[in-house]
Amino acid sequence: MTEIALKSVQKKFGADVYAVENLDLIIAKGEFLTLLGPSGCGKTTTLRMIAGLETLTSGEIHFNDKRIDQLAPGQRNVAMVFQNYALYPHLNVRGNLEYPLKKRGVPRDQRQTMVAATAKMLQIEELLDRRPRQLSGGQQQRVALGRAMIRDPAVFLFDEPLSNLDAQLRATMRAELVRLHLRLGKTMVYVTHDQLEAMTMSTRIAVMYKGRLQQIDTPAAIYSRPANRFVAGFVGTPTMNFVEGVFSDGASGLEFRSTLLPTIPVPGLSGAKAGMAADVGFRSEHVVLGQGAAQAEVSVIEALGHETLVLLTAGADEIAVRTRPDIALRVGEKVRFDAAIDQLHFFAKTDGNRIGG
Amino acid sequence: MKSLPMRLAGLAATGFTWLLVLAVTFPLLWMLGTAFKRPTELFAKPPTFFPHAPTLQNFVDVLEQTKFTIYATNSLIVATVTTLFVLVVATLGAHAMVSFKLMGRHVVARALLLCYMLPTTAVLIPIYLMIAGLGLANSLSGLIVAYTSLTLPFALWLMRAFFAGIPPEIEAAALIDGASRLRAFVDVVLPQALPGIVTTGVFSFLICWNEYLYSLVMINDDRTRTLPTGIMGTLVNGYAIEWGMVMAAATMMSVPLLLVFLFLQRYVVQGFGAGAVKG
Amino acid sequence: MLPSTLRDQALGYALLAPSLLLLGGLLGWPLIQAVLLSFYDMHPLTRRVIYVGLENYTDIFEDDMFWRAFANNFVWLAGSLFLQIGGGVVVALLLNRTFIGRGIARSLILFPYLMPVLVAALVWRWMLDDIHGIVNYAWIGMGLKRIDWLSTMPNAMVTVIVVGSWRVFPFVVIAVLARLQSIPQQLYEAAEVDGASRWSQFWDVTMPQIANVLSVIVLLRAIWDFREFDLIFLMTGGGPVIGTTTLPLLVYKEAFELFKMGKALAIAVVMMLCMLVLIAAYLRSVRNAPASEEIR
Amino acid sequence: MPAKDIVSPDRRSLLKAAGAAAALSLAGRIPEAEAQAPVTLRAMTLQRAPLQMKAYEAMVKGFEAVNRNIKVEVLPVSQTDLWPKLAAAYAGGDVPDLVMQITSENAVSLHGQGLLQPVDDVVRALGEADFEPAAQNLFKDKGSYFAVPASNNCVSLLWYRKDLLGEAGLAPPQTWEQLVNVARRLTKGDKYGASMPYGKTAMTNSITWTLVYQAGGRIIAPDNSVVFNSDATVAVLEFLKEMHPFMPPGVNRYDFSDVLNAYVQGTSATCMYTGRAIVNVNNENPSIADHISCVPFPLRSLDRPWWSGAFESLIVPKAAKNAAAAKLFAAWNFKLDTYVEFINATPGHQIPMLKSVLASPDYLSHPLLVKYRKELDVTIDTLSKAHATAKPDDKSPLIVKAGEIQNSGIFAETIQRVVIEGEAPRRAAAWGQDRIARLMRG
Repeated sequence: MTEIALKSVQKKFGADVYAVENLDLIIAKGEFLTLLGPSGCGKTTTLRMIAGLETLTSGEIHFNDKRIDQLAPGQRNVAMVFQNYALYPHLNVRGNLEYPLKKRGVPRDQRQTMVAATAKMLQIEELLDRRPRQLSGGQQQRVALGRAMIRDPAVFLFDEPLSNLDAQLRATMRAELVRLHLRLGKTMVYVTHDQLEAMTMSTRIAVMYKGRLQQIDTPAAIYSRPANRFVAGFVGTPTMNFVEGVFSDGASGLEFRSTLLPTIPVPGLSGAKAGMAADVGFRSEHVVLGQGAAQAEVSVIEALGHETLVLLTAGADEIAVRTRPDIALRVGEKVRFDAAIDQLHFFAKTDGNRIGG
Repeated sequence: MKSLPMRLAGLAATGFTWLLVLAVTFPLLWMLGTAFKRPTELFAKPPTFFPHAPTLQNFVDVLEQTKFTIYATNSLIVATVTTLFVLVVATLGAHAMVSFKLMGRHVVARALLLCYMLPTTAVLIPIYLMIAGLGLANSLSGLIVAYTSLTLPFALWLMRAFFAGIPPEIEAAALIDGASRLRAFVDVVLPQALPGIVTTGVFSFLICWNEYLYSLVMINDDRTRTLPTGIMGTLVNGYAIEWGMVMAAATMMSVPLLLVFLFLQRYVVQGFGAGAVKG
Repeated sequence: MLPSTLRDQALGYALLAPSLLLLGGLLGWPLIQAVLLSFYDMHPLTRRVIYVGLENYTDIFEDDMFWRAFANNFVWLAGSLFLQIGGGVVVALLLNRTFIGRGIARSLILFPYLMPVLVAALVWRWMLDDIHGIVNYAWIGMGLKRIDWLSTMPNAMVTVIVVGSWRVFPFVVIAVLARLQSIPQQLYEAAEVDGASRWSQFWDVTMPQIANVLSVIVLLRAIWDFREFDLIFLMTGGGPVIGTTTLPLLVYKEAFELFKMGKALAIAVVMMLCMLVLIAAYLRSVRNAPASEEIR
Repeated sequence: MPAKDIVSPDRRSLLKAAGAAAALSLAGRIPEAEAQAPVTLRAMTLQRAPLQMKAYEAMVKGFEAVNRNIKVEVLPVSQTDLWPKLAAAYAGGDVPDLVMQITSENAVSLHGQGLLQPVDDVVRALGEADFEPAAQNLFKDKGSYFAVPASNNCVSLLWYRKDLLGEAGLAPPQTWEQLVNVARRLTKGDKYGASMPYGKTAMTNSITWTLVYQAGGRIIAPDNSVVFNSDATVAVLEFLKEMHPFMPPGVNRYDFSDVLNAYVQGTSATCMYTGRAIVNVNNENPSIADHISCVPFPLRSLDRPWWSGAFESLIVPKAAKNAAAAKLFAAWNFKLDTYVEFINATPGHQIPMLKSVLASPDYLSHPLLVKYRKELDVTIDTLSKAHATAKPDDKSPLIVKAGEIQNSGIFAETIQRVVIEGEAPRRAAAWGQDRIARLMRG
């Protein structure tokens, strides 16, 4: 089992464009770590640096205690599954599976047993003689996985491997990848911009934005305690609601005042002080309709069956609300609402960082 | 079901298309027809389209009275050697330009474009001086050098477009699977580039096969002449143009090429679309 | 052992080196020489070389032959472009329809492009032969007056333009056809639902879709046609008088018929400058074309 | 090399060429080393019809059999390509060792640039006195020969159809005026009265001299000034323009082959050409073989006769790498059997420049020459009065840029300006004058 350590890794393109800036990251042995972020955030570059497909501008990468950032990709004992699968179009499935073994000098008969075993495991035995272009997306995906697994690498790297599949297949493959991780117990690094994938599969998630690591934690912690406004806004559907306001001193200590919400007392919120501008954030499931001081107009109602999403408008602010499906509302109706006071997150206006614990 | 006027219009368009296609190919057909005609029929009024009494005499005459076979052999040697040489060089070069992040590769790309578009006539004289300086004037090797200068920029250009169209992940996958860069190139990039290589080869062969100016200026010796200057020198700038023989020679010079093309058409058309236009 | 990055770079340069060396040696160096020698008076037989400064340049600019050739070059260019692009687009549109024998038609239409220039020139000279040519026979058969296709003006220019365009228009056909095939059918369906006529479907749907490809083709063809030598030389030799003498033919004439190598090279240098303008335009259009990120 | 090695038992080969070659080598002109080392001799030729090439093959075979260390490569070049080829060859330092059958204008120009070696030894070994006087006069500059006269041909002939002229009651023309009349009378529908070159071609360029001289003009005066713009030139242009409607429609592009073809195919009733008409008619259109004949090309005025000969010669460039071997082969060119075979590869076209050969039965016994003896005599007679364009009379100095002028295409362009573009002859002549003057300066 391999621990991956990135130490002050930087990647510059051109003179001063940082794709990855000063990244310190430890990926524990056997962990399924997801690099999550919008496109262009540096997550793929990071993955490619681990693979050896991109050079580092500065910094070091270690596998366990061995520095590997100067090694050629083939010498790092990693396997990678690409977004477009990158199967060798001129080789059939067997040839694709065999290729990494050949490059490692595995003898022929041994190769054949390994191919058979892998094909069996992934249920692609009947496809062995086909060319990649004769396969469906899901089948190609399995072959790509097989090619990665077959030589028992120390580390698996996934670069958005599910994004070319349709929704149903994606769900199946997610489960399958989780099972695979459990069975193999290998260190896996997974890149995606899809938070659902990140939340469902990962041991931990590292959220990246603009080349920087924003937060690294378990999926639950990322969701419930986002480290900054970016993470808070990026993770979760619908997006967390934000309302602008200012801290000020009130009768019972520090309070947060906004135009929309009633004054929120926040005594003892560490890092906050009077006069500081901030956003208060709260998730849609933590809004209660029909009570409270805040008022807004219903603008959209989306009935999803098991629940209903309601979009409220109040001036420039929009508030998303998740509610029971049996609620009776009409568009244009004014409603009262309230946000659960213990589920509020405050983010400084200046740097977007979380205020308080 | 389409309405009758619509179907009639479609039929008319089809007819027009075929008329146009036949008009465009007419010179080729006329060449073939002439090549098989006897001298008397050649000047017959009204002219005949299909030879009444087809004869191979023109072909025999060309082969016996001129050094056609020698010219053809020379053309074949020059075109083949140049094409193979240029393909090797350009394949390596284009791969380096596309999949290695080399410093100055953009400058190289610009310079390449410039070379690609230089007027041949401008460098003809200095290139000739240089080839003569190497002691290669009047030889097939000299022509190979000259034709390399004609085809290499073109080949690099086309090939670069082809290589750029190969998903880089395929090479990356091979690298991760344990191949060296060179190995990955041979194992997975080259097979993908094959249509491009074939297309480039066909076109570079065509350029060499057709070239007139360099061959005219550089080659004095009848035994080292290529087809265009050979035919021009013996059959056209001779003391009498015998059109039957000229067309027979023209047929022998072009028809094998057309057949090869038909065989490789799938690749070549792909090449037009992908590389040639994308620039 | 070298770090892998450096090794990679070294390998990259090694792969590129043969190309660079050959380009430099076979084109770069001759190019420099061409420019240098354009400041000399050079006689090819005696190999006498005298520095004359800008004299070759002032000479050509004062010479009406040069300006005639210059003008001819642009007439040839404009005519050829117009014919081959127009014809190419029309044929591409026709071949894009579904019809009987489409595959064969698509192959046949390519043949002129694959005909060696010499063969093309000879076949046409034969067809245009004054007495026995099929063209005049048909022409007179239609009750028209016999025409001297190649040795009076403007006939000669028109003829070489037609033959030149005939030879290369398949290039335009293929490129445009490839683009046409990638136009989503929905666009036409949408236009039809909106009640657009065939004609406005062409202008509002097809043209915008092929505009990018067309602009690149136009420039590419412009650059190639600008320097065309073989076809014109073989068809007319630049005549009648200097009616079809374009700059490349003038270069040949000055260098190899009049033995003014320096002057010939000066003309070649001027030609190259014209080409540079075209190339710059080409680069700009390629940069603007979204389909291609080749040159940046 | 002992002389007896060269002399074959064949009677004809006992003649002078072999002797001359022997004399050359015996005179120690070939250094020992060169004689030993194998040498490839590159000999360019401007006569390259298939039968001529065959004759060369035989000539080379005989030569190589005797000179075992010399290999000869014959490089055929067309008149049109000669100048570019020479330019390229010289520029590239790849000069042929010997140029055979080069026309006089080109030989004179190369000599004028100081590019030729003297060949007195070859001429003397062959016997100076045996050459036609005009040739001796032409190729001897400052007491030394710069070219070996090889053969002559006469473009200054008018071939006509006896049958057609007879039917129309016309006599063969002697003056331009009569020629215009004949041409006009014989032009009907698809048949034309005459065939002369109007193309941007070697033939148009080369006959212009003749017409200008016939009209009493010159192109270069004895003082080396350009005098192209003259009444004579204007007269020539007007004559050509007047003739133009009586020629086949494609005449604006005609070169040597086209001019003759029109006559051979029966399209034109007359044509300006050399004796090659004999062999071409007999090969390609025997149906008119009994109806052809020729006269000296009509004059502008009968009191000013002027006809041209091509005066083809052999030259050895200074830059030749194997000059000694080249001279040896030059002399071998005149070995009677192969010389006659070469000359008679195109019977009537090439006329020997050696008096002895001209009179020899080996030459005259060719069946076509027997059949067309009258036409051959016209040719020989015209040539005996003919001059080279580069030296219009015996007293004039050589026009040392004759080749450049002829190959520049200025003549053809001047003619085309008048005939095709309708420019006034005077203006066209002035244009030509200006162009030639520029050329002379360069």
